Amino acid sequence: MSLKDWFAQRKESNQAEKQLDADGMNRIADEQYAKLWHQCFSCNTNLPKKDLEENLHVCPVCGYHNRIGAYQRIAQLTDAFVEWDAGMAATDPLVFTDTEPYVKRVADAQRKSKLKDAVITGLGTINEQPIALAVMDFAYMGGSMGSVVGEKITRAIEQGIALNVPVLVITASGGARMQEGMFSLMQMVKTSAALARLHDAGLLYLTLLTEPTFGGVTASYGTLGDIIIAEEGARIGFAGRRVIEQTIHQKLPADFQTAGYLQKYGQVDRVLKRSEIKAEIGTLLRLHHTSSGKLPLAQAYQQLNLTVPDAVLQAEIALHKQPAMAHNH
Amino acid sequence: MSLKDWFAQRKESNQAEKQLDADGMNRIADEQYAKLWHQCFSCNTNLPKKDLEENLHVCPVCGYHNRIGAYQRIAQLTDAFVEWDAGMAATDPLVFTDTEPYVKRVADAQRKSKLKDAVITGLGTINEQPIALAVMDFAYMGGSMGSVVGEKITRAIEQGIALNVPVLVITASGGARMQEGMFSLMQMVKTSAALARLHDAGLLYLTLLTEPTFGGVTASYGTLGDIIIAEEGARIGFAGRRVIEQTIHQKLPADFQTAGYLQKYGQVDRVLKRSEIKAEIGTLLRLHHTSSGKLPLAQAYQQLNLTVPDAVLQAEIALHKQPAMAHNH
Amino acid sequence: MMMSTPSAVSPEKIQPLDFEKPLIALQKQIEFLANAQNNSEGITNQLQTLQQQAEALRQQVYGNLLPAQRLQIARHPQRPNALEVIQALSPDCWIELHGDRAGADDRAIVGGIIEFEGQPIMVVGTQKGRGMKENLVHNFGMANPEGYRKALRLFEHANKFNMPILTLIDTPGAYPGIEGEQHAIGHAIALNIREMARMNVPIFSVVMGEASSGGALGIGVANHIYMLEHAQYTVISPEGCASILWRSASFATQAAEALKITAQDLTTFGICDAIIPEPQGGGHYDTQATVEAIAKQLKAGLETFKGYTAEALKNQRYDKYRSIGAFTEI
Amino acid sequence: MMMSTPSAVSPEKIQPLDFEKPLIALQKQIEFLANAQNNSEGITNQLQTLQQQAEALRQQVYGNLLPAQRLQIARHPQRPNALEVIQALSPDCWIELHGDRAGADDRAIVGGIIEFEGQPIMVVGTQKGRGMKENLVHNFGMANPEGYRKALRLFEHANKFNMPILTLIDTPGAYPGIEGEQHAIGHAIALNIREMARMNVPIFSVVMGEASSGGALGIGVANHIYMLEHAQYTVISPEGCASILWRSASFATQAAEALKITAQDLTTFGICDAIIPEPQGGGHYDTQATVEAIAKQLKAGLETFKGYTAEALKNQRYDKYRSIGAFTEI
Ligand SMILES: [Zn+2]
Ligand SMILES: [Zn+2]
Repeated sequence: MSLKDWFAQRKESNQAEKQLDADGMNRIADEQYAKLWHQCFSCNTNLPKKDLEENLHVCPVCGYHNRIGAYQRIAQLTDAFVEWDAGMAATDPLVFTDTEPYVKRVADAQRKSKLKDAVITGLGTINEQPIALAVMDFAYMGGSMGSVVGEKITRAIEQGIALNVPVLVITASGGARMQEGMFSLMQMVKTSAALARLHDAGLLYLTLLTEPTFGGVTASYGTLGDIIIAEEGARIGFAGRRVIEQTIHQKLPADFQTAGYLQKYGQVDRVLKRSEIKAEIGTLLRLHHTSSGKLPLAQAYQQLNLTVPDAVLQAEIALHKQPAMAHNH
Repeated sequence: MSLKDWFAQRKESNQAEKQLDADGMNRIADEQYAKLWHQCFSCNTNLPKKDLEENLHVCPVCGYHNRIGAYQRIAQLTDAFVEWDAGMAATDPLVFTDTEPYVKRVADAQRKSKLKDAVITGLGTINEQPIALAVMDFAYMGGSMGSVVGEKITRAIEQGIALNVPVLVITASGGARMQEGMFSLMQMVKTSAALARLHDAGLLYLTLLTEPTFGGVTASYGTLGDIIIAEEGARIGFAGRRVIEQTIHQKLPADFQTAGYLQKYGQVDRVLKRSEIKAEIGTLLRLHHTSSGKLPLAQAYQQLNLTVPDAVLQAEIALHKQPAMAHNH
Repeated sequence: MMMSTPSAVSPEKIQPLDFEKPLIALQKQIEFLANAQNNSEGITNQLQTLQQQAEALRQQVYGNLLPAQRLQIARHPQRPNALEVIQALSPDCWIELHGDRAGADDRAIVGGIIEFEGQPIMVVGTQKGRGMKENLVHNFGMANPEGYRKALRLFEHANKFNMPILTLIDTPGAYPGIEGEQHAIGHAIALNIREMARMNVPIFSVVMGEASSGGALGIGVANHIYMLEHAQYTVISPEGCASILWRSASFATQAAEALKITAQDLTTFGICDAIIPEPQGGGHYDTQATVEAIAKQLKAGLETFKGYTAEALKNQRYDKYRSIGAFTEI
Repeated sequence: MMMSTPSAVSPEKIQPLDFEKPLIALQKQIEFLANAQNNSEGITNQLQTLQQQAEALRQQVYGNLLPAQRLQIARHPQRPNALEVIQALSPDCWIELHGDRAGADDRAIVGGIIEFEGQPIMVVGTQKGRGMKENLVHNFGMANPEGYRKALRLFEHANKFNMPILTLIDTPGAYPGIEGEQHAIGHAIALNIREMARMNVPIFSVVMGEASSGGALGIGVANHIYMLEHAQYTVISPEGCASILWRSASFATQAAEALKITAQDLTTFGICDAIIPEPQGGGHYDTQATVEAIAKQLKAGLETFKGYTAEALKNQRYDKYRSIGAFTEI
């Protein structure tokens, strides 16, 4: 079904619902309405939430890509996933207090986001090909990069090397976690140094930049991908728009720092719709597996005294079949 | 003596000579005058040729750097020099004729320039440090790069690798030798491929770009130096000024493609006066020798069944003394 | 071998070259008679005669093409271009990669990963557009330094992931502009030449149309150089050469002859490793046949270097160029 | 150790900071009395008292500098800058290397080869100017992507020729401009971080004044990080932090305190490996003494890593950063 078809189909019921609302339903009905319906930030269309979810949280009318959480992203992208370091959480090395203590901000963020910190890492398979994943979540303190983010991403990269699998990092971050001061800044080095080892190991490193990706993440692991993909509509940059406008005393163009703008300026390989991402990453894994001929994953797992997940075993088998399949083309 | 002093000293005799000339000397006197005196292209000052030569062919009044030949350059730069491949000359692979046959052009160029082709190569020492040298000469067919230039430079680089010494190429060229067609173009690859091996061997590669350096030389060995030096006033570029003006229908700034312009645009490390070049290259050799710790030159010579020139032996001894000297600072 | 029909030019829309016009006129006459639906013996005989004449003329026109005529074919505005060849070589997989990671995505050079015979291959090519609008986007296939830097990034990617490299060359040269000089066009080309010499993977270059000077070399250092039958590879455009040596661009035909730039000449010189046949009249008469011929040659090339170590590939490439040159020694 | 007197600021031309002003006033009074050439016992006693007061005040002013006061010293317009330190470390040998080989020579970052203790060293530093004219040339030490690419070229040169690397950091950060974003400032810094991690030679970074955010890190990945006594290294400028977290830049003093950005704090955290002492009041009171202290520390650093293999250097560097972070695990 094309988006237009979808819209045509939904339009009637949608307007009926609006009519109902205009006629003055009581508060309880309104609340139910808010639970079940979503108004698009971009085109203002009211959509059943269920349909938005089924469309990967992309507005089927205008194509606006709503932000999604790390677990949602992982569910959209992977066939199977085992989380690493799920119990890691921030401490307060500077004993930092601004208008509130950092420890309170952390507690609040954990409660609101239901996350321990701003990144989820683990081993997944995409189209039956294993990959080490790190997925940031903007909902946790604006996806800011502190010690936990740095440590978990570094471990994911190191695991990628140990397991001999590619690494994918999906970014969404306002930048460094100021409340951890220099501990935060140093995560840029820690992660990039691990990526230096991944690079020397000849393993594929992919990054997917999503709305928004700024500051220290852009200036470290975010832009070191062998291939860099930006999700449609994402804004990506080092300095923030406002800081630049204040510095140069000049208005910036509307499309400044958008995915398309970055591609025009040579900084991202691919700008993809959310619906295209899984298939394309699957293809990229296939193209880079065939050429590098690496992946003794089940073996690596056994060496690490871990049980080999079924999904991984299946993936191994599929991968070892692949060169022959390719020749049958 | 400063240039100003020099000028003051010379001014009188110079003007006396001019006076004599204006008074109507006969033709024989004029010829003698032309033999002994040189009028600066840049500032029009008349100078005794001998003084110009003593000043490295740089006008002591305005600083204009006159073009010099390959042997002059070698004499200015090296303490000792052994030429390689002195007997190599062009053939006519395309049997090329434009308004004249290529063979005639070659014969004329050889007669006029007293050179076999547009480059001289060999082993020299600079401040007692051995180096493989290739020095182009604009006087031979505008320093154009044909098979002989490519072959001699490639051999010099290969000799540099074999002898474990740095390589210096001094360029002066209008570009490719059209009369050798694709044989000429392929010299860009041949020389650059040899430089790839030099690079992998970790040996220093220096280039000195002199007036003029254009076309294929700029797009191959000319700009591959680990450190790139441009002689003051040299014009350096890929496309010629006229071609660009015709393409973009726009006048170019006066300093376009000058050494200083190139430095401003990040393309040359150093812009040096001719009088500074020998000392600086000497320093660069010293700085890069100490760090890379290479140079079993006399040994390499013996392995190649060549007699070790005295100058080289002396250089070896001096160099092996150097780290100790450096520590005495 | 998977091969889709590229968006080819339909035969009646092909723009004939000057020297083809007598042949076209004759063919039109034949068509007219054939369509007349007059089966009288006189007409049938006339048709037969004309067809014999046409065949003879075709032999005459295409059998002994002059270098300058081949150059016209090589520059034909409807000649298959890089993106068309890429699309046809790998209809199901084309991951175009963009940008130099430093400020520009020069569209005069396109590149990305295809899947050919079950194997990923990095393809990089100069891109001429189809029509003025596309040509402006791709700057008529004349790259700036940023294009060569993008190309180098893709070569390094291929080298890291052990993918063979295929380059498709059709360019009047690097763009001779003020920004190109400011941004070090000479160095960009030089660095690509040196780094291509250092690659651990097999490199194949196909000269598709015109290949001119350093602008071509910047993506042209290969283990094997293949040339389409009418393609030309030259140190300087015949027009440029004529205006310097003959002092007038009107001597371009003589220059094209003197420079010996055809696939046939360059095969003799050991520079071109194989000639890829074109349909009669040139690749634009049948894009699919042209791409199939390219695919066949590429397959043979991959076969040739199968099992070569990185060292062996580098040495073969070194030796290929090392041996090119003409000189005497006394 | 060779050391020339750099073009230092003469003492009477030093611009005092606000918190130094009571001390300066007292010193002027003492000078006045001392110059009065009145040897009466009263005057002598008064002088003695004043001198005791001055000494006490000096202890009070300099003995417990607040982070915000140290920051003022770190940003003092007369603070020794990179080129002055370079000149003093190696008065006889300074081969400055220019440009990114791709279109620019960003003067916010300077670099080249010096000779120190008989050994060539590659020095790369952010450069603040002395006075407005120089500051415009050097863009107040705020580099663009081209500056980081120049730095990377020099690092790679050092790596190839086995020269230790010294970086001198004093920058308010990378320049937040439109062209910087267009030319991939983020990627330029990221690449430098990754490539510095891969270097086979020892790297020493000296934080000379203020070091802020990614702009500092882009030349700041080292085996040892040294900081001048009053230097500060921070993830964001205190002003920037205050305007985000406190919603007003006027809370910069609180932010400077909270961020824990002094050499002393960062030594505690294991980020700074050694503090280089400064003359009382700051480096600008005695450039030569400051450079001598830097030279001493650099010499010690070179000694530390003498004999390390490339692998050992890379591992030490990896482990240094690998261990930085604060978190709990359940
Ligand atoms: Zn919408
Ligand atoms: Zn003059």
